[in-house]
Amino acid sequence: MVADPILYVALPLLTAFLLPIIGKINKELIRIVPGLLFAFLVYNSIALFSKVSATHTPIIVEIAGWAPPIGINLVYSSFTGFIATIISVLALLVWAYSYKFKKLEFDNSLKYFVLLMLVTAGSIGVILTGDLFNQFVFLEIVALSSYPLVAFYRGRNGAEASFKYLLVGGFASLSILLGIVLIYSQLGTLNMADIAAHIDEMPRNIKIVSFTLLFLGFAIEAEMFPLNGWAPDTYSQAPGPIGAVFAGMTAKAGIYALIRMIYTIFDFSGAFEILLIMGVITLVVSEGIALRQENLKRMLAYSSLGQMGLLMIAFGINTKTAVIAGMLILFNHAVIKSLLFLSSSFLVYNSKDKLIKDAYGMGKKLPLTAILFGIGAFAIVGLPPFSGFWGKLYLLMASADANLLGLIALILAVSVIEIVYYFRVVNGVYFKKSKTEIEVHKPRWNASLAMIILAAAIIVVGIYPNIIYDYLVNAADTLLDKASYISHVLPNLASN
Amino acid sequence: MSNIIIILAIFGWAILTYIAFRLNKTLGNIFVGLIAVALPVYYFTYVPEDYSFQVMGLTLQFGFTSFSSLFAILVVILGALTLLYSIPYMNKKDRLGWFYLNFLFSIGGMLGILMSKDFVSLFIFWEIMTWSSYLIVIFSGKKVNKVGVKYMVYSAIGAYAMLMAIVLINKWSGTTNISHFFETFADYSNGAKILSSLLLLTAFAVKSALMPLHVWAPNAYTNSPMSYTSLFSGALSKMGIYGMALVAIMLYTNTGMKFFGEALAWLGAITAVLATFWAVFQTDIRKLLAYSSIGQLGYIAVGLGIGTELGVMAALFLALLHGLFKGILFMAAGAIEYRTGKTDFSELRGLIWKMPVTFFSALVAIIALAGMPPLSGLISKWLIYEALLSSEHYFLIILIFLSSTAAFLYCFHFLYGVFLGQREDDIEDVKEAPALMLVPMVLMSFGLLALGTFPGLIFKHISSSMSYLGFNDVTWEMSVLTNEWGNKIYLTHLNTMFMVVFAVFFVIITLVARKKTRRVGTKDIANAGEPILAEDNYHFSQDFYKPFWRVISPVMKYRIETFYNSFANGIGEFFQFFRRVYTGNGQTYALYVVIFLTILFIVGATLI
Amino acid sequence: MKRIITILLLGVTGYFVADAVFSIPFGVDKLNIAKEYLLNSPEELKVANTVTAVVVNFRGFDTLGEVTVLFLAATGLGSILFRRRKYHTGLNPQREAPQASRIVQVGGKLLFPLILLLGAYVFIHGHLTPGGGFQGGVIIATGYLLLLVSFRKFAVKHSSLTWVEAVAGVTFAGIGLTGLVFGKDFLENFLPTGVLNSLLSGGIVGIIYVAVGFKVASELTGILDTMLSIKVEVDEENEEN
Amino acid sequence: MNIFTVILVVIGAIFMIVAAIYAISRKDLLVATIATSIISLVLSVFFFILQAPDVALTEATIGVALTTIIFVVTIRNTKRHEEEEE
Amino acid sequence: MTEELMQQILKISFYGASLALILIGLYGVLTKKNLIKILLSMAIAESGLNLLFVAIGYIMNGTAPIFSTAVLDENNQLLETVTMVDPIPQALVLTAIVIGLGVTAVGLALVIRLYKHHNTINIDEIRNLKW
Repeated sequence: MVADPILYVALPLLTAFLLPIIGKINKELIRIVPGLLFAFLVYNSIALFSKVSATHTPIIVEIAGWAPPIGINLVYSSFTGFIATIISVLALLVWAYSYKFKKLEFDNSLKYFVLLMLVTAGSIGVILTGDLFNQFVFLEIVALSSYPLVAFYRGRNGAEASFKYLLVGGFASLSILLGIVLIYSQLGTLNMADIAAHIDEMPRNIKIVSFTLLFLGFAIEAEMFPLNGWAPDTYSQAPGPIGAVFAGMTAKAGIYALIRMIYTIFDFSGAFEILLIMGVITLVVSEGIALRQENLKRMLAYSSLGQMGLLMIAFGINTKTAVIAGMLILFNHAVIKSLLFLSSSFLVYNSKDKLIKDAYGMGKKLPLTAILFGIGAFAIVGLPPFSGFWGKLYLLMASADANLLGLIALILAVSVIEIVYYFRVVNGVYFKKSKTEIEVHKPRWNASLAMIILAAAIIVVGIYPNIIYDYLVNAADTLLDKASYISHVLPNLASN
Repeated sequence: MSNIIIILAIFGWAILTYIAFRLNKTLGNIFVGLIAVALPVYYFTYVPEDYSFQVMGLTLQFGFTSFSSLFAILVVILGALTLLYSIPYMNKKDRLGWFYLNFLFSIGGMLGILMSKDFVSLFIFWEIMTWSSYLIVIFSGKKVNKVGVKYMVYSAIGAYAMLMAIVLINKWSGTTNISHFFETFADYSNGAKILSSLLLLTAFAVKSALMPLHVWAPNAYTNSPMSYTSLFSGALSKMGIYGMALVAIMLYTNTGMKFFGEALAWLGAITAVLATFWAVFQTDIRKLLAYSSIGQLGYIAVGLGIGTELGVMAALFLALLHGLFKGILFMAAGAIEYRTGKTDFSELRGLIWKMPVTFFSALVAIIALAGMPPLSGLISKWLIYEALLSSEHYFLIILIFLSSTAAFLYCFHFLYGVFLGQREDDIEDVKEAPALMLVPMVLMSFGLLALGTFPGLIFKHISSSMSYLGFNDVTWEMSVLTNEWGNKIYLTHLNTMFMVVFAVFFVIITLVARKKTRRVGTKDIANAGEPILAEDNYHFSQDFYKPFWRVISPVMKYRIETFYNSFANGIGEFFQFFRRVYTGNGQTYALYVVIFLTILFIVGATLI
Repeated sequence: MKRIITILLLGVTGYFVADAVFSIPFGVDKLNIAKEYLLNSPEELKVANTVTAVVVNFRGFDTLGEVTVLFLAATGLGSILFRRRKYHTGLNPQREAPQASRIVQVGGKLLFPLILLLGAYVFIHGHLTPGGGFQGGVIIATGYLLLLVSFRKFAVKHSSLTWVEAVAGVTFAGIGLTGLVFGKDFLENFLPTGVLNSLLSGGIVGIIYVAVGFKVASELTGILDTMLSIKVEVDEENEEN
Repeated sequence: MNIFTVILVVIGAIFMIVAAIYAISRKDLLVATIATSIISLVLSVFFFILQAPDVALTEATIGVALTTIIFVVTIRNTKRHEEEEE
Repeated sequence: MTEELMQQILKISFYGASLALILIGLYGVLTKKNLIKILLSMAIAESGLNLLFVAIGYIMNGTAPIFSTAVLDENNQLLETVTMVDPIPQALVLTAIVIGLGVTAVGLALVIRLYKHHNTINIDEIRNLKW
């Protein structure tokens, strides 16, 4: 079978276009075909990623036969491939989970799966592409598929959340586009490697302004405080599995764009400090606010924002250890937060307001879901032997190496806050009596399977992290080596 | 390899036990019994071997040291006995698989801690121990947030202090290896020395419930099933002592760091005094024992803190002893709870004839705790006093003396309140606890007796761990105590003498007093014609030490817990207020974007 | 107060952006990559309209994304506005609204084929003259808009829209993937390029742009149809969440 | 590029800004929408002047026609007038 | 009027107009309470951005980047006198306009649903989700 990075984007789009017709053949196919597609993407990831890990050279895909910087190119390196793999596996699991998650009519399931495929394709596109404007287009695909997904259910305030997202997302796209315009006006190119190679030719004032604008735009997608007002709303109003999609995919796309810009495209050293400081603020504010949330999904959303802050801190420290920590946290966040979102939506399945107290007593009624939620909670606060621990340990080690003692103390203090609110929920789920009688909805076997796979990943990586360690190191090396990125994408640049 | 295998085997067995309990209760109990037997057998027969491997670029090293095997003996013995004890004790409860899963995980965690030769694996097992014990603390489902989360939060504060220390040590020493840390510690800058030892001390102080970080302990000890509390208080809290002793080495070897030792000793003494006072006024057996535990751990901290050879030896000895006698006492409390369903002093009395074996074990443990001959408590007290005297900590002696005296009060309260006095009707048909519960208690009380006469049995181990800690080998004799002025006390003689006196006294008392007693009902008290009201103090267990309470209550009303609570509330309230940043208005969010952009422009223009 | 703050903030940001923007020279030759495009478009691809060459070939990936955005907008619109369509059929109050005037109706009928023709011309000649798939598609959509506005009873057949949409989209992505089959890159030209400035020049560029035209036309018609057939009064169905 | 174009551009630019301010400040949403569509119209002319016929065509069809139409439809379905602000 | 002066005037007009549109649009987004007005303002800001992009690609006295017969000699070579403007911004703006349309359409659909749900389109009154 063929494996090509282009298929990450081309096939989901093709399938999305085809799906309405496929639905006319057999109605069940609209659910099955996306699954086949996601399974293929996972195969694609494994095939490509093992190749990249073995050779340590990125796969550069030219599109339309034009070598970069003329044409658009995709860069499948150890770094981007790692994230793409996470996303594709997550997409498969989310698909398995959402298969008949709710009883939806034909039209709605069709739309749901089309949107799911496109949000996946968009996120992977953002990560793989080597072209700044193309990244913008993919970000728009991600955004435009997120808006309807957030507003998917009518009984919730989805439209409100979606509109907020659209409003802030509009700022993001304006800002990114303006930044691209400024860069293009100076360098006449849109290829990231080309821009990176010539960034010092840009006048200082334009460089600063374009950097700031791009930073703002990507930071909105990466859910940096104070730009993340929309995020808790969207997480809490979207269908359950979509929370996992947002945490695991779209937020990853945003943070990827941000770090790619800071690490590769621009050469501002101060940018790392800004990222670090904003990460700290995001972390503290989000976790603090999560402390007294009454809405379960909102609490998870704020916690997710906190994790994004942690991610920003990791990438803001800018050392190899820190980048490894960042990759690990990225992995953890994708897996653990997805597990939490997926399991929590069964805990509060039939509750209207998704309050924490509606999940009380579910430990007895939904034992499997509750224990999976518990594993997620244990993992996210960083208790060994779950995978969350290694991310935290590495982040702390990186901060120690960078002499950021205060940061260590802060991260740990925030972890204590995390313990308080997560354990409160876990205790409630197991030991409190539910006051209101809410009908319990048992997860179907496919949903359980998806959650169990996530939990297994958490435990396996937690016990034996060496399983991904080499990939993380490769990814970190790839991200930090700006020169090799440029030389791989533009092999002729050095000779010219 | 064999080292880490034992831990993995325990974890694996834990999961098997869980599955077994899901299938069949009897099968599960058999599994528990098997591991309880296998654990000591395996531990005392296997050949220690070091093992290390790479995880995430960090080297994890395992292997017992002479020091850690001292604690491992305690963990293995106490773990096996509590497991045996648990089988009948927990039999009527639900979710047994879950209970034993966590029970075995915490035993495995403790052994893991003792096996770890580097800080990262120490931390991993520390956390495994913490969360498994947390899951048992909330096992009963009562007060899960108030007690459970509080325990977890304090543990987390401790654990995270350790984590911070670990990453800093990794930076300063280059590795996380524990002995390498000790070797390089001398090269640290002063700030680094102070910071790392402070953090590590905090970490271990939390687990060993040293004031002011003890707040979690009384409730956590009370809330978990008694069979686990024996292990919790007996062995798990000793992990804090283990770590503290490790850290203390650096403090001793560095003259500039003496201050920490002093502070530790003082904190220990204060803990001993206050916790003992608190224990005196408890009306619940479990609470009493919990506070008593904290007090005893305070003693140990004193010994470690003064840091002389004798002090450390005393501390280690007491640590082991405390594991035994507190294990017995919590088991006894559990047995009483198992048979009567009651733990409050006002509802219990006169169980001596109903539960004689329990009484015997508890008596032995109490005597050991109070530090009277013929039991080993005497030796530990002796050692501590001598250590304090020889290192000229006179004020600490006063504190320790005060606390020892007060300890007699609660010892008496416990014995009298539970076993002596007259039975109520509702506990008239109480039977002795099941044999499987008695066996561990009796075994341990024999152990205490043996150690009381022949402390040399364990001093062999202690002296080899002392040499690991950097002291010279301690000279010891099998059953002779010596002080630095050359006096010798032959314990066998002393104990025989004591036994004889006691036996004679007992016979005389029995003969003389037996005839004169007249049995009356418990409600039959002289009240001079006044009707007894509910608020009247008509039961001896009520306000047992009221006069004493009057004296010290002004001091006791300041509780550090209130301060912590208001601090936590303050944080909560602050963020509650801060939540209003998320106004819910999309336009405000858009405005934040522009504000952020403006700031970024200004910052970018000036800084970048 | 809020306005003043807003103006102040926008003033500061505007100052920085303006400072950057006005330092860009206007009207001077700043071409870099574009030179390659201007060179290769007529030489290699034989596409006269360089913008089309850029849109469809050099940066065809963007266009695929762009088409997807439109597809998403149509899908999203349907998802956001329409639920439980089967309960709504025949209940649309707009259908009972008065008809448009006779003049509009006749004019609409007359103009519609012309508009279709214009649209088709625009996208078929996309590689030769200004315009192309997008513009042509939008023109066709406006033709349908005319009909939708003039005739209240006029309804676009959704199934045929779906077919057009799907076939056009699949053509685009499929042509791209065919390149892979021929051992070339995604979206790389595999057809003979023909002669510059003739209708059949440009290889796959023309085909793709026609597909884009159909796609855009069907998506936009779908969007317009959805928007125009919203019921004004719908009581919020509180469906399960 | 001759002088007349320049004058046209200047006038167009001013007109556009005025139209934008008008569109923002009018309470009647329909009028505001029409004003926006006029901006698009001028923009389309600008694109033509800037030698971008493709963009001009797109802006003329999308900006002037389609965007306006969907705005009008939305206004029809909601409220025509912006509420008075307090 | 000299070429340079014309260039300057054009620069100020185009750049100024586009910046003004962007800022006016943003002002509208930030201060207007009506959801439709907000989307309208956003569309205006986008228009300004598009204008800016195309203006940057312009070259004085250039022609549209179309190799029509008018600009080619008999050998299909570009005439010496012709300079073409930058095609890239035009292509990108094409994309941006379509994306803008998509976003606006989705936004308006959301407005309609919000109106049905809340019976208002005042952004201050749509605050069910907060804190």
